[in-house]
Amino acid sequence: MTALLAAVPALQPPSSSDLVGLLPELILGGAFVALLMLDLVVPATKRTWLAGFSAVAILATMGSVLWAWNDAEHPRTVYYGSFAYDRFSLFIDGILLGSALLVVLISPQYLNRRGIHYGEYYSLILAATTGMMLLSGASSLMVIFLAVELLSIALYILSGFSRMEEGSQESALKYLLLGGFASAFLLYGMALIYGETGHTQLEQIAHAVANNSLQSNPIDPLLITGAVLMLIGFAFKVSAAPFHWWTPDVYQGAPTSVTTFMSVTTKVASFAALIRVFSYTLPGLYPQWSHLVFSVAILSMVVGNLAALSQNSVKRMLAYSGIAQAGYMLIGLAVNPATDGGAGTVAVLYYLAAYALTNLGAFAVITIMAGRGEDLDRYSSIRGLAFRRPWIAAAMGLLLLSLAGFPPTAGFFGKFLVFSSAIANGQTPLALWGIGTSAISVFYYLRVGVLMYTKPEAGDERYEWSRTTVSGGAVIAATTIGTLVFGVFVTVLYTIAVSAQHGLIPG
Amino acid sequence: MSLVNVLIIVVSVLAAMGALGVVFSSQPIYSALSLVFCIGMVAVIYLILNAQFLFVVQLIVYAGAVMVLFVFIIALLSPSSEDRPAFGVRFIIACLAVVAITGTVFVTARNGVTYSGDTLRGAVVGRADSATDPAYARNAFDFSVDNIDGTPGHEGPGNVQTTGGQLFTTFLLPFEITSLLLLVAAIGAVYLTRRTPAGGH
Amino acid sequence: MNNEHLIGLLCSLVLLFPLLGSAWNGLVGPVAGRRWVNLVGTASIGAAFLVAFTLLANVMTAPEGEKSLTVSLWQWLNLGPIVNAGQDVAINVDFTIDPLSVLMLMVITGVGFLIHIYSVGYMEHDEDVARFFAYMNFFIFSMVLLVLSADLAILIVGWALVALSSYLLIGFWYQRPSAVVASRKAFITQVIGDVALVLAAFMIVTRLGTLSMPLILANAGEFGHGSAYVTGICVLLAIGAFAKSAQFPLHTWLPDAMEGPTPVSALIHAATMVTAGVYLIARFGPLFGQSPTAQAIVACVGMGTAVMAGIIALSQVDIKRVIAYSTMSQIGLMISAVGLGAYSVGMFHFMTHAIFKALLFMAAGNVIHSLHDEQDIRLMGGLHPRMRWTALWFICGSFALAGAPPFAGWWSKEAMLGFAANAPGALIALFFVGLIVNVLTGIYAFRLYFTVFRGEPQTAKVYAAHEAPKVMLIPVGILGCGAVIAGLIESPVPSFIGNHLWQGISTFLEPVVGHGNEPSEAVAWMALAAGTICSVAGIGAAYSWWEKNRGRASRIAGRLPRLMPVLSFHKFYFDELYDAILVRPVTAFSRAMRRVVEPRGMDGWVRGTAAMFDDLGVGIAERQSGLIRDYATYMLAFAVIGILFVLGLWAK
Amino acid sequence: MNEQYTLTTDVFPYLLALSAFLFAVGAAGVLVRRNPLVVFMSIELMLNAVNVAFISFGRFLNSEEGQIFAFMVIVVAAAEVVVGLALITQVFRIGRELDVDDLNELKL
Amino acid sequence: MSTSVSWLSIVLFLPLAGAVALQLIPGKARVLIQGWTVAITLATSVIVGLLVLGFNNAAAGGGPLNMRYAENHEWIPAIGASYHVGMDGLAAWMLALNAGVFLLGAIVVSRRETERLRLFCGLLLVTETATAGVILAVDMLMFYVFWEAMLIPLYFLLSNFGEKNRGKATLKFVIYTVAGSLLMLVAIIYLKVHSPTNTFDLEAMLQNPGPAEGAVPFFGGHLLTPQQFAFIAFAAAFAIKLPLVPFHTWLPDLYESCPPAALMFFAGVVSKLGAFGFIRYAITLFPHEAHDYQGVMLTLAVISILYGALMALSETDIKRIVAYSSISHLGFVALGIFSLNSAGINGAIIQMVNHGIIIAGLFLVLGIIEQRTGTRDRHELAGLEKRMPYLYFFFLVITLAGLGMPGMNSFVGEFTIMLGAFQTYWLLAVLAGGGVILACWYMLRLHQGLMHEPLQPRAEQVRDIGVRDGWVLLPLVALMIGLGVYPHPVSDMTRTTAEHYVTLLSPIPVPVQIIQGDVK
Repeated sequence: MTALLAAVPALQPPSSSDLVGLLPELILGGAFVALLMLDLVVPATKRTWLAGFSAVAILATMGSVLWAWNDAEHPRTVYYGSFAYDRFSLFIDGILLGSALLVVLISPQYLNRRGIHYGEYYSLILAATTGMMLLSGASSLMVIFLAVELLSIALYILSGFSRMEEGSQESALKYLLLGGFASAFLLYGMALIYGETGHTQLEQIAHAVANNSLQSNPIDPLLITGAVLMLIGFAFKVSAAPFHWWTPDVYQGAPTSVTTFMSVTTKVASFAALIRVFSYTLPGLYPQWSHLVFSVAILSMVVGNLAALSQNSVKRMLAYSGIAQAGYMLIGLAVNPATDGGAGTVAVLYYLAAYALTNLGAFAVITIMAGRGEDLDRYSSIRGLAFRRPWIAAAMGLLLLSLAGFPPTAGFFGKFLVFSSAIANGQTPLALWGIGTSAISVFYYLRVGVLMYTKPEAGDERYEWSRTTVSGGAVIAATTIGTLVFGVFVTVLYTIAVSAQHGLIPG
Repeated sequence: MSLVNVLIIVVSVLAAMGALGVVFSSQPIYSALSLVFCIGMVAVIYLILNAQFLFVVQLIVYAGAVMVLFVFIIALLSPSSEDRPAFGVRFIIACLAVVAITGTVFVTARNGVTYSGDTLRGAVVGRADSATDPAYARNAFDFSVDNIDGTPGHEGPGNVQTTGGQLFTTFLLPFEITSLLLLVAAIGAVYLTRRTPAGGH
Repeated sequence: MNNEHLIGLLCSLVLLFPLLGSAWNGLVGPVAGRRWVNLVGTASIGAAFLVAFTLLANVMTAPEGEKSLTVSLWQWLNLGPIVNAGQDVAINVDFTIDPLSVLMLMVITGVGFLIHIYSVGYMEHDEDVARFFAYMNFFIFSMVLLVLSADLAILIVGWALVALSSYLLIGFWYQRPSAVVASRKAFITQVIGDVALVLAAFMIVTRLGTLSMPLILANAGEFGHGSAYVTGICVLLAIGAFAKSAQFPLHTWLPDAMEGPTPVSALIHAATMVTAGVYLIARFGPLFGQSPTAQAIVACVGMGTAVMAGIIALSQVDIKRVIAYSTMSQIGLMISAVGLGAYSVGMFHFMTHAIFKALLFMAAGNVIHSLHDEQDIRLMGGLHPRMRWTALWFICGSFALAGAPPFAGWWSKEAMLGFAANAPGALIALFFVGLIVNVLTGIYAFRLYFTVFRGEPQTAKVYAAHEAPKVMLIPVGILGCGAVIAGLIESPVPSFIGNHLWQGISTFLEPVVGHGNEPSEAVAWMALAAGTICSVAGIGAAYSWWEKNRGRASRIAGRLPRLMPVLSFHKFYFDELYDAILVRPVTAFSRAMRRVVEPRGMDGWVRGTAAMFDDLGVGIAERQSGLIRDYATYMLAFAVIGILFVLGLWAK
Repeated sequence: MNEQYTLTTDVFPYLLALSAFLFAVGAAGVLVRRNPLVVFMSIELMLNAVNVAFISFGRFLNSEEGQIFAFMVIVVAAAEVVVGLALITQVFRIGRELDVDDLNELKL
Repeated sequence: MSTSVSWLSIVLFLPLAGAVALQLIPGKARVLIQGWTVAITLATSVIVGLLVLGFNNAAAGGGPLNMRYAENHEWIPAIGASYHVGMDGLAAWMLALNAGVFLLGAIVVSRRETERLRLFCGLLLVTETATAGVILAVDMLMFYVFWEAMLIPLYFLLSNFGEKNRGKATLKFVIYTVAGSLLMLVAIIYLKVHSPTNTFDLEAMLQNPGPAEGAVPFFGGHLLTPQQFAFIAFAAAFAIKLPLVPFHTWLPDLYESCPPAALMFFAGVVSKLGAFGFIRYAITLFPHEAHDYQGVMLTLAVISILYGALMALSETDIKRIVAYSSISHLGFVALGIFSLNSAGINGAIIQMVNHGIIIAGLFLVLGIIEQRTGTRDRHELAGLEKRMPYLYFFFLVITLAGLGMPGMNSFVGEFTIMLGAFQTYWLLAVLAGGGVILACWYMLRLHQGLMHEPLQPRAEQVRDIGVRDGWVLLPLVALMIGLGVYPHPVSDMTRTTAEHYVTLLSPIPVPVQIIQGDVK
């Protein structure tokens, strides 16, 4: 322990290599600040330019992530172990940036129709993305906490972005109060872990837990309690049952483009942290936390899928579906990291990518179908969509099938890999729960599909769906095609996920 | 039991009472005041635990800025209705949770954690050598402590200096993130409370 | 060209002529016009008859011991090894030419040809004559296939095709609901027989490893004499035969089958198809010989059916139904005969019966035709002066049917009685029952004649009746002559003409079916005498009841216990019984299943599961109250539970 | 006599208990209070509880990280308060009661 | 045919490529669209035909299944999945049926689907690829992918073109099917994980059977061995697809609301894939379990036969009658398969193809009737023979084939199946015979109900079928008769296959070398 402490060059200013390790985050953070400035000069009617700028910034960041991917072949930590410069975080960054890009592309039209097109929107999206990217690489409890808060606060504001709308405000306040509540749990868990191991850097915590150089010997209940509390905090963020309560309400109330963004990115970033903390920092406590992960996974699958059955709003249904999907991802977390050879992590990574693509596409459809001043997400308002927007409906149908896990879509291989890892590591019951609930999930996904293909009755209200813009169409096409491509040419993404798992810090 | 320990326990009890005041006050303003009191008591504990910097931050930022903001908002919105916690299922669950959490943590902390010695190295209030030097014995508020690596900091920087130094080196990244955080919060506050839309449609 | 090839060619031809005729009539006929249809329809059968004649000649001239010849056309199916590894069970399209099949062939094509000619006249006014001849030709094809096939599977094919053509012809007037129902009933009954045959085939093939009939018959002993297994096979075969030959308990379809046009009744439901059961049992004689039990069952069922049908025939009022029940009765006699092992006699009666029963039907058809589809005998009477020729041939047929010497029926029927008198053990009772049948036959045959042709006309229609056209009279006449003289071929007469060519039908069939349990001369004479007396007594009774003292019949009936005429008139309530115990329960069960089991049970568990999940889902979604404090409560509660749960597990 | 001024590990469980108590009472406040402002204060209480834990651990571990973490928590708390209060005023401004039970438009 | 060309891949992906290319044709060019679709399906049929003809001469693969034209490429090497296609005797027939039925489907399509023809044709082609994939796949993951992917075009077809209640019916169908196949997915993964080769390759797995020991942990209990669990999972998936009673309720609803043109290949091919799966996977991979559960499966098969027949007897909707008849007929197929002897399996293979032909013809005829009279209620239809003599003829032949008339194709299959069942247990054949009798009853009830009795007012004005329909029906009818009169060449090929499968499932594992020797 002393040796490790000595290894930290105390009171030395960080070097430039630390900056390189943080390059994507720096670019995006810089863009965030620049956007704030730009907002002041761009005229109110030209705010679409801001979207363009954000897109360019995101693309630039993606470029740097690509560069860093090669650079990070030998992973290391920067800023005294606060931040991991490894392919795992870059993989997650890629998903996050891709999602953010797509969201930025569909936003202008939506915001204009809803009458809330302000420059702050893009700033906050960029800030939240920055926070998530920081979370994906965070390798100290402190950075994890701050990154979580950064993304959360940005999202609280985004949820309430429609200022004069009660639903939006209500959802924001709910998110904020419950989010703060859950943050306290997360934080308390961190405190306990810090107290037991004496460290906040994950590498050192991992070392301490692995070598049993704890304050108490053997493993102490306070350490376990700390891990459990952290798990609860993260479970809240990934919206896993029974800590999912905010999800449906917030997803429904928030502006749809925001829901699109946060439904995907929060989960991706939080899962990155979950994996890093639990599978790689605290594998020694697996016998303890695995029980909780099991229960949470099963509860999420059951609660999410069952509750989704009785919904009548697409946004809410997708919220519950998101809860269920979190449950499936948790299966990948529930396999013993010490013995599975990284299969669970790879499976979750694949699942995350597939989920991001698919869920984003599904929400994007709702986003670009929005009416003037209102979201058209009720089941009744998408009835007969296929007869007026055949391609959109077909894409939505395919995306829903992917969410349900039909081959040859990416969603299938996500589930397949997760179940495989569970079965290969002796967790067949989890896989059985997974398939049981998957079968249920088909119902509500396809019910939406069927609704779109139901001929509207003569007396039905004729909804004013937006016209599909080029960018909106491109987003839907990209997600749909991507869903198919990753469902057939699995090896591409799988190989990347495998190399992302290699050298994960702390490994 | 040393006097310091007794002092801590007394302050703790006061802090706990303040906490209960937050929850049980019928008016938000009383809650806010109870919270200020609680925060103040906690600050005292910080001081005893050699966290002088935090003691100051707690008082200035928390008890000062944040709570004033609360009071200001309470005054602004002037909620009319009285809001006393009702005795119901939630109340019972809350009480059980209080008992369970406090009990669990206390019991496990007492039985489980065995820190290396009865008296911690550097755990003496004041200078490390104050135990042997009666001249410093009463000076419980001499804000200095051992170095972080355990070597006695006879001439070393005080607590505030150490903390500051760490903030700008080892913990630079978190520190920088907080700046981003505050910026975001500021944008949010400005955006949300802006009365007339500055643009848009 | 050696003999085998020639026979193969002839077999193909005898099958192809009707088949091509059928195809031509069905596909081109409607366009080609009535004249062509009539020509092709009859000529194809005529050609088949000629070929059949050639085959007969071939068999007759074949040297002793080579009377039976099997030719193979193509392999139909190879079932692979069933019994022994390496020995494939091949089902070939094989045909057997032997005296038995040739006899059948002659009757089928001969009588068939005459009936086709008759049909030309009978169907003159029908629109769908092309379809009619297509079906008729197809029937001949199927029947020929049945009798020629040398493989049990192919026989089953022919067996079923016969049923199909019967179905098509019964339902020929498809716009009559009764015809539709009757055709379906006939077909379903036939399918029961088919299934029985198929099961019999399975029993045979899993033991013997072959379905080729010559091989089966040659190895009939393999099953063990009197074993339960062989009895099972024989009973299944008999069920098939009963279904086809309208024997109890599968007899109810035959009277209903009279819904078809009269030539159909003559051809199919009198002369040929219904006697296929007799043929089947005769063909499988060696197998039945292994199972006395099965033989006894067959004999008793046949005789029982004969009595039952005779009694029913006494009280029916539809002219065709009376003849139909008489057919049933006569076939019962044949079945009984083959059950007793008297194959040649049974076949002999089959032949004579084909002639005189076709005659009767066609004569009845003439009557119906001239009365414009009137079939109720109570509304006829006094037709004799108006249809002299028809009446003449009808009375010839009636005498043949009743068994008055020296008409055809007399020879065959009294010979069968001789066998019955020689039956072993308790089966001797069959002889006495047979005598009763003789009496009954005489009564109902002449009841019909007297009621229809004698007495006073009952309706105006009768006064307008006129003799049938020549095209309908000539075939009747030919058959009428046959009914008078056909019996002579088994009499001593032919042997005077040319001993080397023909020695009677039993000698002709002997290579195939053997002699059976021939009665001694004394018994035969005794039976002949008794049978003749009974037949004549029956005719006399009919004369006295329906001709001499009209109305006496009903007085006699009134004196009988009430039950007897009622049972007779209602055909022993078999239709009602089957309806009550088979049809209705099945349909009711089916309906109940559809209304209850399917939605509640089969779909019920699906819906129930779905509903359960739905309810659970609603329950969970209702927890989502929208209240922050509720959410926080749940979260806190679950957090505490989670911590205690994990710590509890750890403490263990 | 010096022992009078010596902080011993005996007190450590009590400090943690205080932290846990504050945390739990804060959580209870979220459960039982309806005024969003008070709910918010309860959350602040919970964060304070965490800080107590951090600083006690830091003291007993003789490490700086606890204090720095606590400092970060205070910053975050302040940021959250800013946003939270802004939201509460906005909710109040668009016509809702200051009552979290009134925020139940979004549900099944 | 040269094996250097990847013929099977061409067969597999030609329709898909055709579907993609179809989107380039403008939607108004109806003739072009249909022409293209027919051309693609025709080309596929021709290739398949040639492959089937050249089957005996093609180089044998030599694995346990002795695949011809096999192709094996990497797909996802990291998880042991490969792109492995091949054709054995079973696949040959299924593929031939597949190609033929889709060709007919493409021909009859345009007149019925007047709207959005391009979409319909595209989905039809995609479905063909999916079903062909199921048939050709030798890799189990690939099989599963195609198995499930098949639902996607079907789902779109149903939701776009279905008739009333299509939503409910589609949901029921998809969920039912998915529930079964997901279980199968777990079993597939389980097998792969525990197989010595750690791949999804079917042939590899047959050579190195998986774990016989141990137990599958369930919700707290250990009830089944891994092999038993896997067998049950596979059987569930296939039993639902087939379907066997009591897993059948999706089928009548679905057929009722399925568009007529899609019904042809739906009923013709898709439901046969369950039977295909039973032979190819369920009994081959788990010979012991197949024998253990033989009684259960045979019971279900017999229940399906009788239950389906009884349902068909009292149903009034003509499509539902055929749907229930289909259940009954597929019960025969299941009966044959689980006789577990060569006669039974041979009959099942023959009957699969036969039933595909018959049901396609039946639905074609009923579709024409429904289209021309505008009703499907048996009570509202009668006496159509008078107005539609040609249709009557075709319908008659198809009806007879449907009721197992000797001399028609289905008799060959049913006879062989019943023989197989008889060899297993005589009572099964007797009960199946009961099914035959009921089949006769309900088929005649259907046929006569529509065609006979006095003409109903509704049918007063209907026209007879035209030349075009005649040309579609003629080959079907010719096949029904042809295969009934001269089944020997077909059945010889299927019998070889069946005997091969029987050697695979003999209770004592047969060393692979001996199997190869037998086939050569």
